[in-house]
Amino acid sequence: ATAIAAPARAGAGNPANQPPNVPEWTRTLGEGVAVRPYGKPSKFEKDVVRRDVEWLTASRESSVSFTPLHELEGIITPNGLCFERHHGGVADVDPADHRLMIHGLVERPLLLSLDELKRFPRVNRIHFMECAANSGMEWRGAQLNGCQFTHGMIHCVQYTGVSLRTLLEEAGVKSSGKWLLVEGADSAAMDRSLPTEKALDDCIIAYKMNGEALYPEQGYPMRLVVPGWQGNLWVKWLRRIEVGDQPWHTREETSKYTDLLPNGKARRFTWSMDAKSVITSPSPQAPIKHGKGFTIVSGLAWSGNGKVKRVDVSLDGGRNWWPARLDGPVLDKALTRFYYEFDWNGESLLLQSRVQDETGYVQPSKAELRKVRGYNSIYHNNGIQTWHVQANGEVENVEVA
Amino acid sequence: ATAIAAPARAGAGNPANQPPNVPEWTRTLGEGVAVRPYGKPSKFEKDVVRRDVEWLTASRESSVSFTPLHELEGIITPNGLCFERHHGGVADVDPADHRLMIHGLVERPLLLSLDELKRFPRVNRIHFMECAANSGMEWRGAQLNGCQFTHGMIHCVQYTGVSLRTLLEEAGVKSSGKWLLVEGADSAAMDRSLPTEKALDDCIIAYKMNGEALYPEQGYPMRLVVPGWQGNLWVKWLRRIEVGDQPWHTREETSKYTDLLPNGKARRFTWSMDAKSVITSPSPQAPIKHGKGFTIVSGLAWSGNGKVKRVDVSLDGGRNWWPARLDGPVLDKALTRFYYEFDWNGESLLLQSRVQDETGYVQPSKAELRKVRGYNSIYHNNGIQTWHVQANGEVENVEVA
Amino acid sequence: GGPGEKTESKAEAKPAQRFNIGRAPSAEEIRGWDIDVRPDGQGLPVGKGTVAQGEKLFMDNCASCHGEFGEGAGRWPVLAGGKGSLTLDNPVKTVGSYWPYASTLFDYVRHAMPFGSPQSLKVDEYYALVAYVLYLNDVITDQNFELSNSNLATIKMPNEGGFMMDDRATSEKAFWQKEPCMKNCIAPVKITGRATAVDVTPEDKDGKPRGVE
Amino acid sequence: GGPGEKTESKAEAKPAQRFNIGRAPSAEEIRGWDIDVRPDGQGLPVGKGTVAQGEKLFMDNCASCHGEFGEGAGRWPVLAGGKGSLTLDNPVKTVGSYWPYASTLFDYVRHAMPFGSPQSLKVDEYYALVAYVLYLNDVITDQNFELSNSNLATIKMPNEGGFMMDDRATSEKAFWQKEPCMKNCIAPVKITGRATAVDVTPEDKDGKPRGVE
Ligand code: HEC
Ligand code: HEC
Ligand SMILES: [Ca+2]
Ligand SMILES: [Ca+2]
Ligand SMILES: [Ca+2]
Ligand SMILES: [Ca+2]
Ligand SMILES: [Ca+2]
Ligand SMILES: [Ca+2]
Ligand SMILES: [Co+2]
Ligand SMILES: [Co+2]
Repeated sequence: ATAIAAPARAGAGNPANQPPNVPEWTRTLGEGVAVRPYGKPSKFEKDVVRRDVEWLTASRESSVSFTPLHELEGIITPNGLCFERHHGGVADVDPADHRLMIHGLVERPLLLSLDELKRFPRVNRIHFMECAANSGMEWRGAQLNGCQFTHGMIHCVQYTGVSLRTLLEEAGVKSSGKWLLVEGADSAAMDRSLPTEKALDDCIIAYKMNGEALYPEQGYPMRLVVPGWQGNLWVKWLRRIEVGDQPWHTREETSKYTDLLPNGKARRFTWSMDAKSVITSPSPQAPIKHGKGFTIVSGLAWSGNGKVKRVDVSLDGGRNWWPARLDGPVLDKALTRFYYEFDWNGESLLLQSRVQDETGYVQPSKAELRKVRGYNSIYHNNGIQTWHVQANGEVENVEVA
Repeated sequence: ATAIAAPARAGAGNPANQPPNVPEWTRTLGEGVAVRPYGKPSKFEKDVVRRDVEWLTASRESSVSFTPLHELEGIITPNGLCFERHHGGVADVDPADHRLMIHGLVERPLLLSLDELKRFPRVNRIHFMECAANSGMEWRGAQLNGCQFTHGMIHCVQYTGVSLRTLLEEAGVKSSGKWLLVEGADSAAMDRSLPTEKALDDCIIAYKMNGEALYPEQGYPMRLVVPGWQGNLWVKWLRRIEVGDQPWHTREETSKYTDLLPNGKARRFTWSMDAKSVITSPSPQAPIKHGKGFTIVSGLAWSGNGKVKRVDVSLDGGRNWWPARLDGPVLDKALTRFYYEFDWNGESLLLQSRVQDETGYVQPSKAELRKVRGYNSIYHNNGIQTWHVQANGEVENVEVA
Repeated sequence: GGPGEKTESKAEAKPAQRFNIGRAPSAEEIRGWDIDVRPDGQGLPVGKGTVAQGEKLFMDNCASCHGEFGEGAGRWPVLAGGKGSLTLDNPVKTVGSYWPYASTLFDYVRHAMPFGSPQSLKVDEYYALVAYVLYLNDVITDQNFELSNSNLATIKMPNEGGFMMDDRATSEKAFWQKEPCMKNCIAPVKITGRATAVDVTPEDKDGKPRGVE
Repeated sequence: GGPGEKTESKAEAKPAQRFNIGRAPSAEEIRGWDIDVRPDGQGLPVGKGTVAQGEKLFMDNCASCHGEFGEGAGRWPVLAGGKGSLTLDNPVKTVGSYWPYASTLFDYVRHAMPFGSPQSLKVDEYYALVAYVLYLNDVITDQNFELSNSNLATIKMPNEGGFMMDDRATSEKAFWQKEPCMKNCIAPVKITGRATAVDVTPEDKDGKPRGVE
């Protein structure tokens, strides 16, 4: 056997459980089947959790928790780790009493129970869902040290539900019906206006995510799925759809989710999520612990306008770029995993990723973005993220110029 | 508003939470963000769990629990509901002490920690994993009344890991190395022989499923993924790979996982899983509760030999067939969701589904299968399943001729 | 159709109802849930309330979070002020400085406030509260003003003209490119800011950002 | 290579080691874990044990589950008997009636038995136990026979010739078809068996199969 140099490993562990010894979990029986009828992660993964930033909000009921992107791989987010954004806490809805009402400019108003919704033809789609405020704390400069906090308001699951088009055809939208009001049953009774055109295109009323019932914090028993558009529109605990001839200009599309420009004017109805990408590892919460040598850059790219076409990675803060490898399915309006593999010489790096989507849109640098949008947009910050990899492998969120 | 006939619903629920009233979950705040750092299903879904069949085995540590297919949709199985099959219980492995050893007919034996495994280039793939004994209790006739029990030894997740080829190239398999022994670190120390040809083709050493770390019962911290081949080969808690020039003929490929034919001879190394399908709803655990009218037949199809090409559904026990609609991504060696929608006139049905895969293989009837394999194969029962839908909507597992 | 008879495909489907699933809600059921309000006044329930009435209600139900003058207590939202701040470094976006329509205020407050007990007040009380918040924002200046379903839609908000439709497709056209630049795209860069200097990331006991193994 | 220098693609890669990750296990580390045994005897550890020695060990460590004669207690596995049953309605597949190689018995018992404390016995004890199980199966007939690393691979099992390689691709060729039959494929069918008649499905209190809502 050829001896291979062993890189220093943090902590020697328990030699009694390492070769040549037979570890304790081999010498004894483990837990039997169905002891956990519904499984959960290993106790050694207890740090892989959603986290909030306490100073962001006055109360946890109107707040956000972030997906630990730095710990995840592939493109599917497990249901237990999908970020949360509530305006009145997690509605604990009894599906037996929940109803979906469709009324307004329709021929046949409808009242549906969950069981009845499930009787309509089903569709299954894998889509990302991003809060328009994702990365919103980073407009003025590097603030939060970890991609969980800078980019963790995104998840991607397979939804099963009914095409909203099917329900609108069942109800019979009148020709004057150009807008929908979609409203939740939570304590904020979140309401938003949605153009009929999008509603008839690809929206879904979902009741399953990753195969099983929606988790309560994701809108159990039913939520709206608006592929490629800002998460705020994906109304959870959906209880009502009213068809009208004009938008409502609700609080969530006026006071919030409008993008203030330097000239004091604000863009409204900025629904679609621009193409964006982020390196999830290495990143501040996922430093390089192996020293120099072969190194994997793993990241996520997505676009609200279609499929990811390519991703490039820079090691020098955006001066030179190298094509990344896309791996796993590249799906429409879904997270796409990319990798860039290289030999790290142990010197400091300024890591960046840049996506181009199938429409040709190229993710802009933060400087390019700020030139158009200023510093007070709050929403839609899709600028290129820079991670500073230090010689010791630690990583920090930085701004470069 | 046009009045639409309302089908009788089981239980009126609590009118105080139904329109025109404002339900209690709208009138009060729910739980805040990160109160559950790792989420879980609604309390109203507590029956959606893995179940075992006590009389099947002497102990829960060498036993099986079944995925509740009748409650699931789409093609992704949530990690908490992936069926379990253990031979010595769930090894509770500390990843800091776990090691993967590669030795035998290789140029450079390797000992890898989990952190080191994660340094190799990563691949992401969505694959089904089926136990060769799935439906094994049904060879002699309809036995178990529910697709959870007849077909629930299957799941489908996205895996992230290292191509086994990458590791074998790193170790340098000698030209005489034609077989691998793959072995687990659990109390059964499960070992199996795997031909190098398959190992170099599409196998993965996975450490993530659906984005997060493998659950303990699925082999945390690492397992083998052998796309399209019987689940028994997908060694969990993988600790060792030895390269040799001959197969080992271990207990799991001689005493078990060999298929006894009527002439007393047994097929060995029946690795690949034949194309198969099952209707998950309606099914005995998921009766039709809405009475006659528009009805959805939902099911799963898969093939260990490639992609699903088509699925047909019969309402009369296999005499006449109607094409089903495939929905969601149709991926190689992955579960594929199909639907058949029809107007049920309330008469009894003999429901069947039949898949054809891209190799042209057509799922056989149970009679056709038994003609070749007899009744004592135990494994690889991919015969067409019949559900008898009764006029009252109840469904039972039956045999027809 | 019976078993064996396939449902018509979407293309052949008649425009009329196809599934016969669910039922029509009654007028009363719709009325109970249909609480939204539009800028043109559509949806406003019959009712009224004065600024003065609103002031008392606000002190009792809202001021604990939003402050007596809508200035916001602690981190709870600010409701008034910020006029002329939209082009400044730190814009203060309030009902008066930012919101384009008075209807939004009625719609939102009745949907979601008081936080934790929404829809708990009477319609007249919501009119009074909205009148008071508009008063705090100098949109209404008369303490005796009575806001009602007949005049709410006529109230003109200061920043109504401050909004434009999403124009990214044209104003940001430069972001669409044929081939992204790969070599020597910009001059060499230096670090100009660090999250660690701002130091607001939640930390574990070890002083590292939360979630670092 | 340094930053900016891409790793060679797979096609260009040299056959030699490419990643330099991990280390080589020591000979001792391999020895500790490398416990598998092949039909040709490869992997057999040095050791020996007689049927008589095995009998005592079996009574102490195995009989509680497998029965004193390998007949199996309760639902625990049967280890002996079943000879000639492979073509019967209910084949009994045991070490003697079914297993093709003696090596498998050594490999498995040392890997996994006694259930719950595998690898807890000495190598000589595993030889003795294997000898006894073979004796129970009439593969060994002499009580004084001593099984060892030098003779285990020479033991011929009764059913060694009972296995054939997977031949589904040829023997089940009929299952590959161009177009599956769609109309009048078979004569009308009737129900010939019901799971409810067998009545072995786990049930909830309501008497319905578990999991019915
Ligand atoms: C217990 C604290 C609390 C009380 C009491 C309360 N609010 Fe609020 N209010 C909030 C919170 C939190 C939000 C933000 C909710 C969100 O993010 O969706 C809010 C938001 C608002 C907004 C929107 C602010 C914006 O800029 O979008 C208005 C207007 C408002 N409240 C008015 C009222 C009125 C009127 C009352 C009394 C009837 C009231 N609030 C009582 C906590 C409170
Ligand atoms: C506490 C119960 C228990 C004890 C004690 C026990 N076994 Fe087992 N044995 C089992 C179980 C359970 C299995 C099946 C495990 C599985 O399914 O993988 C098994 C399987 C076997 C098999 C394989 C049977 C087959 O048909 O594949 C052999 C051989 C065996 N045991 C031998 C032994 C020997 C020798 C001992 C004592 C050294 C022993 N067992 C002690 C429970 C036990
Ligand atoms: Ca309305
Ligand atoms: Ca600090
Ligand atoms: Ca920490
Ligand atoms: Ca060996
Ligand atoms: Ca019974
Ligand atoms: Ca039940
Ligand atoms: Co929001
Ligand atoms: Co097994």
